[in-house]
Amino acid sequence: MLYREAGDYKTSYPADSQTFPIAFDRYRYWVVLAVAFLVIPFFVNDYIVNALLLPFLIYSIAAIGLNILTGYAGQVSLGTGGFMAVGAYACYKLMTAFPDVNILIHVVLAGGVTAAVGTAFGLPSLRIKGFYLAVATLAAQFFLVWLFNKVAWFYNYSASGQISAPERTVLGIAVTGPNTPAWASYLVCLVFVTICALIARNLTRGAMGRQWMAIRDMDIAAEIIGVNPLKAKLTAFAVSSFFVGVSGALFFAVYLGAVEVGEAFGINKSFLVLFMIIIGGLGSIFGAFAGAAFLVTLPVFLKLIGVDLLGWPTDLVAHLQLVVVGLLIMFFLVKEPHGLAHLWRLAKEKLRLWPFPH
Amino acid sequence: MNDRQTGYVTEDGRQIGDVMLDLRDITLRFGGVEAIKNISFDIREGEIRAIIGPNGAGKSSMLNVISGFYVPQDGSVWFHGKKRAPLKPYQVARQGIARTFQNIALFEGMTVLDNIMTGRLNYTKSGMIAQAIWKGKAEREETENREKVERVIDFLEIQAIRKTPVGRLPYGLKKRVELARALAAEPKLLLLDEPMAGMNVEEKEDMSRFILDVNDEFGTTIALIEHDMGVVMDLSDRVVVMDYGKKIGDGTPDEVRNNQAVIDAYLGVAHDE
Amino acid sequence: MSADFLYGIEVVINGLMAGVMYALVALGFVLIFKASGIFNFAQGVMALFAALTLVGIMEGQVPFAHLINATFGTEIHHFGWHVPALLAIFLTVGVMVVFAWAVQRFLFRHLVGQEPIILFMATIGLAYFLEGVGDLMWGSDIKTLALGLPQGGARWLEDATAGLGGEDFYGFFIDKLDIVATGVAIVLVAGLIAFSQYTKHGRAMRAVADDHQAALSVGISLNFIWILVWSLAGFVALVAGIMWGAKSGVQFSLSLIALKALPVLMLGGFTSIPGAIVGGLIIGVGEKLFEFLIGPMVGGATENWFAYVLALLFLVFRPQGLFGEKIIERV
Amino acid sequence: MSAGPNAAGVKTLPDLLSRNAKMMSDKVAYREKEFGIWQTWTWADAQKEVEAFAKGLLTIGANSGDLIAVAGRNRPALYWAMIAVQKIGAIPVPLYQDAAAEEIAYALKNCDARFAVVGDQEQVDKIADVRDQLPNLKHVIYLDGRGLRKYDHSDLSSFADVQAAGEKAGNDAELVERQAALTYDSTCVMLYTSGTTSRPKGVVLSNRNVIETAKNSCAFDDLNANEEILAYLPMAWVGDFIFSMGQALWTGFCVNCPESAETMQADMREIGPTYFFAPPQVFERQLTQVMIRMEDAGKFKHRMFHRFMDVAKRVGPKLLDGEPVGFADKIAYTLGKYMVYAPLKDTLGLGRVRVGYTAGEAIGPELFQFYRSLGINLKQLYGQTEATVFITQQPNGEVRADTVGVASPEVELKISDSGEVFYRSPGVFVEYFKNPESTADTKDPEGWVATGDAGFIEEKSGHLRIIDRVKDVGKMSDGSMFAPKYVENKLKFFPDILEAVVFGAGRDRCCAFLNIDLTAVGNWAERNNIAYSSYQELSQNKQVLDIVAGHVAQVNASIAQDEMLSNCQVHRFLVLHKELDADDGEMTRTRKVRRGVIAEKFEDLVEALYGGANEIYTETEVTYEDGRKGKIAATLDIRDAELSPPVSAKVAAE
Repeated sequence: MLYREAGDYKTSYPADSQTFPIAFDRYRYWVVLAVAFLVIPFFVNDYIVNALLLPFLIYSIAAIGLNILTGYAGQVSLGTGGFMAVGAYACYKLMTAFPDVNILIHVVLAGGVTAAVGTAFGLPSLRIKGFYLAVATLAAQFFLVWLFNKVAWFYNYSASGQISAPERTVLGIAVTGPNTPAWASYLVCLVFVTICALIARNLTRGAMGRQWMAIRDMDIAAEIIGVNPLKAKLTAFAVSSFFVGVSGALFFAVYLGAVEVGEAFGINKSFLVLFMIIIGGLGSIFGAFAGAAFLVTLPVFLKLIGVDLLGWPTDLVAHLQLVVVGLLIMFFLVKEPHGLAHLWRLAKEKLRLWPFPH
Repeated sequence: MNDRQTGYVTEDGRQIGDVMLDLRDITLRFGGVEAIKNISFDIREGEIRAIIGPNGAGKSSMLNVISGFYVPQDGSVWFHGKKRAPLKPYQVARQGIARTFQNIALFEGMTVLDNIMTGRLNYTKSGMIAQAIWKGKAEREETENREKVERVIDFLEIQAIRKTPVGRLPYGLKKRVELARALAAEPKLLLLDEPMAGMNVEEKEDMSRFILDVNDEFGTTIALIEHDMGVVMDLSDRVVVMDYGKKIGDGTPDEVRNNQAVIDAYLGVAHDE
Repeated sequence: MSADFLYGIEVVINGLMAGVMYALVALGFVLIFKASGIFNFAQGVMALFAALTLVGIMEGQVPFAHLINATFGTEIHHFGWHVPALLAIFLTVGVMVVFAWAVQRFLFRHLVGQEPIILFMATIGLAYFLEGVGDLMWGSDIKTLALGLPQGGARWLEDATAGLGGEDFYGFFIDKLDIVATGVAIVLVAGLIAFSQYTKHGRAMRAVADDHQAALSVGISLNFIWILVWSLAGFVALVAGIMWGAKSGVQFSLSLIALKALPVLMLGGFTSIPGAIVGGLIIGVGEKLFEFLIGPMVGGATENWFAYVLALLFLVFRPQGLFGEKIIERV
Repeated sequence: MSAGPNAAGVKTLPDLLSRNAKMMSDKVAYREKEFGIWQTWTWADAQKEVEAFAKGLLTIGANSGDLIAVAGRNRPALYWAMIAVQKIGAIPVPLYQDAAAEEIAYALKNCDARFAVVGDQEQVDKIADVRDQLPNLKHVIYLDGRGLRKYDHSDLSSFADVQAAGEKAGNDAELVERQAALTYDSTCVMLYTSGTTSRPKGVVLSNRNVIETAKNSCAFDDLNANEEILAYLPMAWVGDFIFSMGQALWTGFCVNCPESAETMQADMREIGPTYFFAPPQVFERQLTQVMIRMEDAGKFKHRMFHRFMDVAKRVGPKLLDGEPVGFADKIAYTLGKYMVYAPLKDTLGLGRVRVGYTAGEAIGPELFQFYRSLGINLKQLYGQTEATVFITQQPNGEVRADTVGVASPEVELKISDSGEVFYRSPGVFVEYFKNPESTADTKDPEGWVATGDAGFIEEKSGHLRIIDRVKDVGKMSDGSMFAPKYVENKLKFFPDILEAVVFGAGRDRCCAFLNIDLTAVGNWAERNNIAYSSYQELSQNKQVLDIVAGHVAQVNASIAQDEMLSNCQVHRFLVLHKELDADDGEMTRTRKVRRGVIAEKFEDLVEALYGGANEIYTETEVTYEDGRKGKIAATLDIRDAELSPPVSAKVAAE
């Protein structure tokens, strides 16, 4: 209905295979970016940022990462929390070891470290498939968490066993530590999200992505037509872990500021991110964002209703939240196994074909 | 017909070259069962070689051996005159051997175009970083591959379904897309596992035309398994006949047609053909 | 015999007993996976839920009391009666059967034909839901399960074995409850095997596990079978819940034992009952021994992950698990 | 873009190309969807291609005056080929690519072509089949070498090779000479009229014909260099030659060629032409498509669509013609524009159409109005090959379904006493190739050309209205004009009526046989759950006959509007008990009714119609699918149709 495609023809392959081939989508995309970068920063307060924006952005990165591994390469992982922890602790060690190096670089490096760890834990995926692999990744989850708990070196022998981010600045503005302005932390995360999304898109639209999807859809055929499964799977683990690591680092350094590995990066984190990509849609970057947005806003919303409106005790609402999330996941799997992204695609198709039904 | 030195000339005057792929005394077992019993035959440059035989004769296993998916217990595979060390399937593919599958093995989650593009994966040189940045090397490479792929699409006349998800295609077209994917890899040797299984007459004619054209335009050597005798006799230069894992015949279509062992085998299984 | 060695043996024995518990939970998984190809992640939560329900019923708690009070400002919490344990157990089983039916009716009937991964995800959702409901119904405070099961160390055994290893060995310390649990577990396993071997429904169950279509064609109702296996799984969960609950109180952590059962499954294979048992024992003994021998050097608490790493390494070398047969891939 | 020929010294199409290559060298001239994207060529590129090929033709020995056949689907290279042919002083002869081998053979023999430029293997094979009958055919050039590898290439070569050879040989000088030698009156192209009745005739058109016509027609709709057109109609058809060669070269607008027949719709949507031509059948097919697709739409959409289409029917045409409309209507229409019309046009690829034409045969008013009401400026034109298309066309704001518009610029019209339409214009063809006598009896010394169509010019509007082929127009007993086709078409515009045969020649009044459309009426029957077992049964159903009677009455009413034809109103009709069928010789294979055959075959029925009976029993021999013969018997109702007083009478009455 809103689409006008007559006269929108492509005269080159780059133009034909661009991310948003339809002009209308392209404009929308630029508008969203513009708003995110040029408008929102001026209208945010601490509550909005900490309750909604930061978690949304950071989980989006994690979800993109997991979606690359699970959605594109078809390797189910329950170790996301553990890998986020790697990112967080790597970032912490780097921040404290090299105080003068720019924090942004540390975050990226943290991602790199996580990629290495992730690749190592990805090795079994060559022999182990499906659920077996999913369970195997739990090994990473538990082992890593245990490791960061037990080995004092990781938390610099602090008495509490916690790690907390010292203040670091970018261009003279604090982006970590207690007196960080809300908009600054928002912008930092936004920049990372944007870059990560672009990278993810580029990797998935090209040869790399096809390799992954080939393995996902039919690994034997993929190998016979020349895909090296080792390479395909490990790259998937590496890239995925990199994103997850970055999100972990931001989660710790920019968002929480101080974490205790057990509760911040426990098994539930793994599931949370997994849900995000299921509800959002496997094998879709947009899905990662949609899922993150959904599961970040839901609790806030429920709390609003339960606590503020009905005046229920918070623990009760927390339980209700479990119920609702559980129900939602089941509902989605029954109604739309391909997630919000698919709904979005369908809606778009309808609009493009309007007024025709199909 | 088994002199390994020089080639021969076909009725329609095509020059068939030297031996490209040579299978010597291949034996393949699954646990106790012998799927292939000590089979030898060769495939020559530029020829269309058919492997026929009743169901369960071990034809597909033979292709799987060639494409490195099964490793035979005994015997050796010689490619371009060199003995081939046991390779992983993807390494075989990189040597220039592409194939299609008996029951279609397309990547259901992707569009026709993406499926065919996977055929070009072995030609991708740009590394992960380059691909992450996209602009520049990766994009150039993508474009080059796309150009090659579009030639194939044009060749197989599937322009109209370029952007359709393969899941939605009818059977016949899927087969064609699979062939396209194999061709996109610009193989030296093309293995076709029952390319016309379950097709109607018209589709079969198209497919036969394509196979001949491929062999003709690109000079691709083709080895194919097929049940439809008519098709086999029309298409192929030489035929290997298998039965219960043994080779019972090898030669030109006519030679094979008049080979007693073959006739028996086929009469014996006429019902399940 | 040196004391350390004897302590080692004690560890092994304890490990074996823990292993039986793992096996017990793992059994729940296997039952459902065999029959319906569903990897039921909610098994652990089912155990928790079952235990909570049992306690709730015994103590005559008002379901959803917390919620009701919050909404209507009332102050109800107990009916004020106590239900005898045996009756309560029966009632709980009833609840689990209803639950099984509901799961089948409202969830999996709509997911027939989906890829396994989707089904798996669904059970994770189920786990969340069930956990929430459990907390809402019975409250999330830690409860003690007073079934009058024997508690504490088995003195007679300790006395009998004291002195075996000189004066610094005080005899094997083994929890009575563990012994009972082991007994129950063994009975249960035997029962299940007998059921699936010798009863009509049991055979039907196996038939379904082997080949859905064939089973359908001989007129077995998949729906019924699935409700059956879920009920069985629920029952197994209840037993596991009772044992663990009696041991360490009924609380959320109980649902985590499910996770412990996963490596057991990886070892034993998702479809093999004996596999689940042997796997359970290996894991139990393995992690206890590892904690006993290596734990002290690395700061302890290795049970958290050892099982997984063990299973992982094992699978890398034998992907089909303990009892699975070699997979021949085809194209 | 009004560089008149003499102004810029332009005498030929190649001159126009050179001019464009100079004046707008970077402007996109041609696009073709190939290998998944739109390959583009600027005017400068086109110039290079053409020159290369022209030189190539020289090297393989093409002389000026040669006739060179061109056959294949619309592709830039083939258009270049035609220009190149003209450049070397030879004459391009585009042929229908789907013509059978013998038709091609006839054409090639008739013009005795020395060269042929063709699209692909299919064409090459066709020519090869008849090669032995064409001693003078020297060389065949193909574009797409697919499957031709094994062919003997001694007198066969690819377009690219010829170009390469040309580049190598050079001889630019000769090329310049050849082009310079051409004049404004030298032959530009020869086109074969699709000979429905007789053998096809080769119509020779001069540069003057083509360029003058292009100039005038472009001025008429002020077409400019920014137009986009989709070249999908046969290259051998004069229309495509004028649009894709004449007008394109004149204004410099862009010609787009689709990837293949089955992607045409999609390609059209991508390009979104601004200037579009299609014969009524195309529009008809499209409309049916739309309706079918809308059928499976949900309740809401369905209602919305029809609601707004009604608004459009009421308001759309008025808006197009700049007439005033009520405020409420304006609102409703604007709303509808966003909800339905604009998206619909867009999905059909008509979103950007500025000027659209339909011609070839009469277009149904509903059909015509549907597109108009969407806001597409669809107009009718009347033309023929001999006139280089344009005779009359409808100016913006004066568009009606039942006329074909006013005389095109520089075209004079006259109606002979017999009612035949004559015209004279700069577009009038030079001659029929090697056929002076038929040239003579179509074109008189003063240059007036007989169209062979009967028609008249409305006093008030000055629009021409075509009635029928002259040979089909008869006289009734009272001497007034009898135009069966005209009436039959009006009847057939109703979806319920498949075929109509009107009698009345030499009689005092008109009567008609009708065939109902089994699908249309069948649907209606289902919706009103009326059971029927066969065409025959349905055709005699009372309700059906009532509906048909209604249609006939409407037709009569509209016929009554034409003072000349008011006597052609249908007084009585019956619905035949069998569908008219080519197998029974009642129609031609091209589904044209054979009035004579039918008249004698159903003599009894005709008599009954005029005899005044209310029903009649009849038996008819039929041929079944498998060729068996059989008899069907039926009793047919005969209905009197409601008549309308002729306009003249009305006037008198007041």
